[in-house]
Amino acid sequence: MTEVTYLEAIRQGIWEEMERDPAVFLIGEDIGTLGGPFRVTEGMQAKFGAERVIDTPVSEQAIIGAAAGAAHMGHRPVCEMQFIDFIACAYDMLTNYVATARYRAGLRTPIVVRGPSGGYVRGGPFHSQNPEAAFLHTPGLKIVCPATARDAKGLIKAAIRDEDPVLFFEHKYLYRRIKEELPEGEEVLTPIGVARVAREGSTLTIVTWSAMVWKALEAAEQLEREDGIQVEVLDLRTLLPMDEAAIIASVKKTSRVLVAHEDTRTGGVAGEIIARINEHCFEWLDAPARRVCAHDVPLPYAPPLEDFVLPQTDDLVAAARWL
Amino acid sequence: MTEVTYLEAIRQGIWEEMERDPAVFLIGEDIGTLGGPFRVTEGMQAKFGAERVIDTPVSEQAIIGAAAGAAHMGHRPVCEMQFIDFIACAYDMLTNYVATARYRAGLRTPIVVRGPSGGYVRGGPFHSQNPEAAFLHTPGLKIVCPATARDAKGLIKAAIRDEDPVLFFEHKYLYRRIKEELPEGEEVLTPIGVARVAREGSTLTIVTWSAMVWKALEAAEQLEREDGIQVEVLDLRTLLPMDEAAIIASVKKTSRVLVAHEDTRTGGVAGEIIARINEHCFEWLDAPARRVCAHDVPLPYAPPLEDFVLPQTDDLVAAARWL
Amino acid sequence: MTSPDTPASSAPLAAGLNRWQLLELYYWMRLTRSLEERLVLLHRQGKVVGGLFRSLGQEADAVGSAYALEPGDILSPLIRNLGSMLVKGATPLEVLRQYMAKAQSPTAGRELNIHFNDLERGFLGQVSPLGAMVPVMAGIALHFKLTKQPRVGLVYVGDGAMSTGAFHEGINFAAVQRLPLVVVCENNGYAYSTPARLQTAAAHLTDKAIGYGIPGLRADGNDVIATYETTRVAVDRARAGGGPTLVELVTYRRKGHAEHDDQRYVPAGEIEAWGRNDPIDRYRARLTETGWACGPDLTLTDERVAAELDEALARCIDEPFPDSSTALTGVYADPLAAPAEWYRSLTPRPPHD
Amino acid sequence: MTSPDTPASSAPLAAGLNRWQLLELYYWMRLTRSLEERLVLLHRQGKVVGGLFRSLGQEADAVGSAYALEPGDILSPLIRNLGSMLVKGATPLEVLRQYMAKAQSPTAGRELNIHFNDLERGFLGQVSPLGAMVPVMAGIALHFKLTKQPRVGLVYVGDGAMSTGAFHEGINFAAVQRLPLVVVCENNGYAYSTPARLQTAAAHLTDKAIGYGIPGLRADGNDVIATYETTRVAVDRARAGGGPTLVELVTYRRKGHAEHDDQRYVPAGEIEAWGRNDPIDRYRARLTETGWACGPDLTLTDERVAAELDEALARCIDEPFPDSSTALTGVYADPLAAPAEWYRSLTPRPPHD
Ligand SMILES: Cc1ncc(C[n+]2csc(CCOP(=O)(O)OP(=O)(O)O)c2C)c(N)n1
Ligand SMILES: Cc1ncc(C[n+]2csc(CCOP(=O)(O)OP(=O)(O)O)c2C)c(N)n1
Ligand SMILES: [Mg+2]
Ligand SMILES: [Mg+2]
Repeated sequence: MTEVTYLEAIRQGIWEEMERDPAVFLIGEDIGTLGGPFRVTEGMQAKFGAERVIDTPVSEQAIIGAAAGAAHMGHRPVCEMQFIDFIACAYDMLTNYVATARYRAGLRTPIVVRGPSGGYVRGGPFHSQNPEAAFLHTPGLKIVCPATARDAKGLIKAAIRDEDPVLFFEHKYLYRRIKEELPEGEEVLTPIGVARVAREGSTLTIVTWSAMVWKALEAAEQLEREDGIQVEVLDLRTLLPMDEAAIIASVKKTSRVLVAHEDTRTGGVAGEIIARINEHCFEWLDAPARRVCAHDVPLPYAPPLEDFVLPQTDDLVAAARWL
Repeated sequence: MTEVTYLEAIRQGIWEEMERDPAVFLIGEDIGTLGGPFRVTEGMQAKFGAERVIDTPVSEQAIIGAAAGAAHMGHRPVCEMQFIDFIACAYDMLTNYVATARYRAGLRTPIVVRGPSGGYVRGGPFHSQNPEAAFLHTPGLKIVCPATARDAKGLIKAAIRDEDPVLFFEHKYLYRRIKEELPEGEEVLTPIGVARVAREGSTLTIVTWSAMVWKALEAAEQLEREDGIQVEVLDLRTLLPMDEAAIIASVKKTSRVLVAHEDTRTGGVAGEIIARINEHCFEWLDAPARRVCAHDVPLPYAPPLEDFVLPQTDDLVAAARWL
Repeated sequence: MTSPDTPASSAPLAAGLNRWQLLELYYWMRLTRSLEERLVLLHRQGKVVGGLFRSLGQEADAVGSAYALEPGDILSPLIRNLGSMLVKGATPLEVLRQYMAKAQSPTAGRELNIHFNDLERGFLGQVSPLGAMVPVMAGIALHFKLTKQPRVGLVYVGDGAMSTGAFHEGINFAAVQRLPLVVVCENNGYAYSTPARLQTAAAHLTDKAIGYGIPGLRADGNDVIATYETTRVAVDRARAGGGPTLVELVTYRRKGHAEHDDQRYVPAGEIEAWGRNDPIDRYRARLTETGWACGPDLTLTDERVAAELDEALARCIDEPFPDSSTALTGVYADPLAAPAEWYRSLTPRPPHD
Repeated sequence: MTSPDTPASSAPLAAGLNRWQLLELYYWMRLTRSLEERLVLLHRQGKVVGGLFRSLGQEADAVGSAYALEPGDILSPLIRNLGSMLVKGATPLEVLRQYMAKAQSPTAGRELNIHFNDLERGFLGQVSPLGAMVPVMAGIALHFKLTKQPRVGLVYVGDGAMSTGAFHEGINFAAVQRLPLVVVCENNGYAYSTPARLQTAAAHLTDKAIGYGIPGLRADGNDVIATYETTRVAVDRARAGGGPTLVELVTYRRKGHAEHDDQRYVPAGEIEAWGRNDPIDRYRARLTETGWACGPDLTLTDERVAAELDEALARCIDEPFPDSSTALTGVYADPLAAPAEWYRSLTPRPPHD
């Protein structure tokens, strides 16, 4: 066992898959000699060569389109978006080409599109986004958002092995802030589509994912300390496909639920989750499920503004107490 | 009063605004001599000249980006996407540039992006889409989806006069299928952000918009005939901003609600609506609000497949009876 | 084609092609046009479910360019490249089924017209968003390069598609990586109603090659031999590791963008003028004048095409649409099918009181 | 600048610029560099909230190109165009406030570094997605054309940004419409860590102009006079209705992409070599050698720059961040503010039993 950061865990996962399967290659901007702005692919070009770690022009459509073409032929490309915000530039390629390829044409497109997402880092409006909601309504894609180092490793490996295109949203706030002991020898693999109970509880469920899981855990501890209530924290880990069963099970157990995410509220993923809760366990609810999300504005740069716009631990505490 | 089609109503609305305000110009592919594939801009280049009806290269990013730049300087451009499906090519420009311009930089960007959307026309996966859900979580944009000829005219005029960017999704199935008497002299203007009760009812509410409004009305009549129940049909008309008050009022009245839309279910707009219903009138609900949406697949071409994937009037009837 | 490749006929006569191959070029062009003519009839009869797109007058550029590829090479067509698809082994039966959305169509009724693929035979059907196939085909060429296979990718773009960001990003990436990709631009004068001069200010579309640091070649797209020869140069260069080439084939779209388009935007006389430059008429004349083929060969070929189309049509005309039960499968490898929506499996309750 | 424009000093000495203007060019370059040096210190002190981006060695291309514009013209910068912004009237005070996210910053703390704009003064701050400003500036040039104003738009792109689809669509549209737009490419050798040869296979970035059917011009970006003169040709052409020009300014990014970048990817000696080609050193030497300016002029200018920066910094260093209550306003003209989320206005209930 050694302690690895969330970032190192992703790096290890990619490295292991590169070693295991020659069909895997990496493609993106500045991932070679630089190793990417956050060093997720550090040392990989030196180890695996420039043919398997391809530095591209500033061309997100080309990165993802070329990955798709190579994937049709048997490769398993892993694409890096330098910041996930720029995935917007390849929105057509992802939603119209990649996502539909299997259904309309029986084409295999096992690609991973990964990159740093998320706020709380003073990144301003274009280096802080959480694009889950932009792709949730795209059948054919899978969406993964790990919260822990173990899941970051286990899910990147599962994503690379998956037969279908997977969007892998890393949270840059977690990159170096969280550490975890990971087994040396044995292989870490986390199944896509399966949620994780991050904390057992009986009074209330917080359904969330990615960096918000840690805020939910903080809130849960505070609520136990101060109010003596047991909050269950459900870490979805995968948003598409969504682990409906895990959500239903937890809600039936606690009868009270908050859905929390970092993206803006209107049109965010929480709406989908609440609709499903409503469809499947309406009768079990003691109170309406409520959302704790960012305010409906672009994410501003100045600390007091970013802190105000994004949901904080205190907000989860207040919302839980009110519920 | 003369009878005009939904398509002619849009055309009249644009024409009147072009005459009223020299700041308005049209920009898009094949909107000039051709008048667009559906002839929405028929005759406009002849009347207003090639400088105000600009045929562009096949470049959605350029169309919307250039419109935004001109809008900053005082113009009110109306952009046509030849089929709304291709708005995906300008996703970055719309969500990262246009939508954020006022908030981050105080820039006026009064543009309209319009085009034919929707299925039921054997268009296959790339000529049938309903992209509402792709933009609902983008603060700074407005989204309009008219269902009637009157609203098509009233809303396109309101959209052109709006101070902020408006996505105007026309439904191609309705273009020539519906007609309505519109007053000659007086001006037709429909406020953005205000829903419309398309049919009064007391037993159940169907919340919907665009072409689905007509299926809801058919279902309502059948349910009255066969089951003697009074279904209220709420036509949202605008999705962003959403007329929450109108939804709440109707749900409090009927205590039963179906949310119906043509787009796929997962991640669709219905989730947001149900979350709001849940937040604001949970106690008034006699049964969980349910969704009637398309199946979670790309839209196929063959009639039996398209008909199966999309929600139909019978589905609304069955869902209403069950609820 | 079944005609025996006898020594006599195998001596190269032009562009390194023998009698048999020269006649085959005619066969593919004729097959393309006749198939489209059948589709027009079917369209009038309401048997074509969606739109119908013609390549009348462009058969030579489609056929000649695709003919420059070898087995194992892969192309991606545009809407006017029915001929290219046929050369690469797509069958009239498949095309008829696609247009009529038959259950037996290659996409089982899910996609339209020539939007279908078989990477074994060597074609990857396009999606509608223009330009998107350029990055994708760059990826297929990247696969050839990474696996060190002497195979080539070829992607078609129109004068319109070249204005898209996807085209730019894809061809630029291919150029930087020196990928075995040939980008064939069919300059047919129009993008829907938009004339090429409103699409670019460049004097020639091949000028764009300079901006990407790759060679550009231009040929008369209505001359099937010239089209073949020119594309062949680009294909050979790509296969030899010389990287991408932009090939411009100058032709003309004599029909509307789709069947319903009345071409109101076309200057009077233009279509007729190009009609006098018909690629099939030109090639027929050339075949007989040069003696590469004789009248009977051509008549025989025409009859054979007609017979093949009769047979294909007879086989599929009465086939059913796909069954609705197939609509939900294959979005993902796992799960195998999307769930049917709840409202489809309801036992109606008694009317509300 | 305040120095009186006396007849003596107003006679053109070079590139049609008089003594006063030639000295002003020096002033802008010096101001740019010194301002960045202040920002480096502030960054080390943790006063710069986000990242810090340098234009060390590129001051001449930024200043000289912007200096070619007239009042009423509008430019859109890239991250290395602090100098261009200053020339167009953005103040050091505004820039300092932006970096430090002060309440008084032009964007009230909402946006970073030089992402701010004033269309009156003539600059439109960029967004992060590269290339996006090219279509937008084409739109501003379109406005000039439609309103028949003799005004010009200028947009900066890097060697990297030119690979984006947005760049392609924007410059192509501008070329077809012959819009008064100048596209200035700062070829500084790198896009983050990516050398220009991995960005394009073209021999020169100006080759891309050919593909768009517009003129291309290249100049030594470290020679402020050459940069000014070359850009001026493009600006005059645009103003005269001659349409867009692509101007390549050859320079070098001597610092990392951002402060944290250790430039591990740069070949040894390269940075030093370019250090010996410093645009400010070069211009200082030239000014004195030619006698356009004398030592005291330069010392005076340096002192003035230092004084202005001292004053600007003193003014804003202790200013507060914006108040959180301002976070929700101005997403739309109507409503004026987004609602505060429900969880911010709760009276806590008693703990659950
Ligand atoms: C990104 C995108 N925008 C718009 C369209 C609508 N559209 C379909 S075909 C066409 C014109 C294509 O012209 P060209 O590329 O020259 O091909 P041609 O039809 O002439 O063979 C357009 C604009 C599209 N398919 N994709
Ligand atoms: C569409 C997009 N993709 C990726 C990035 C990340 N990124 C920021 S700056 C940069 C390099 C820019 O290089 P260049 O255009 O040459 O400008 P320079 O920094 O050299 O002035 C990259 C890749 C971005 N901002 N936008
Ligand atoms: Mg064309
Ligand atoms: Mg650069």
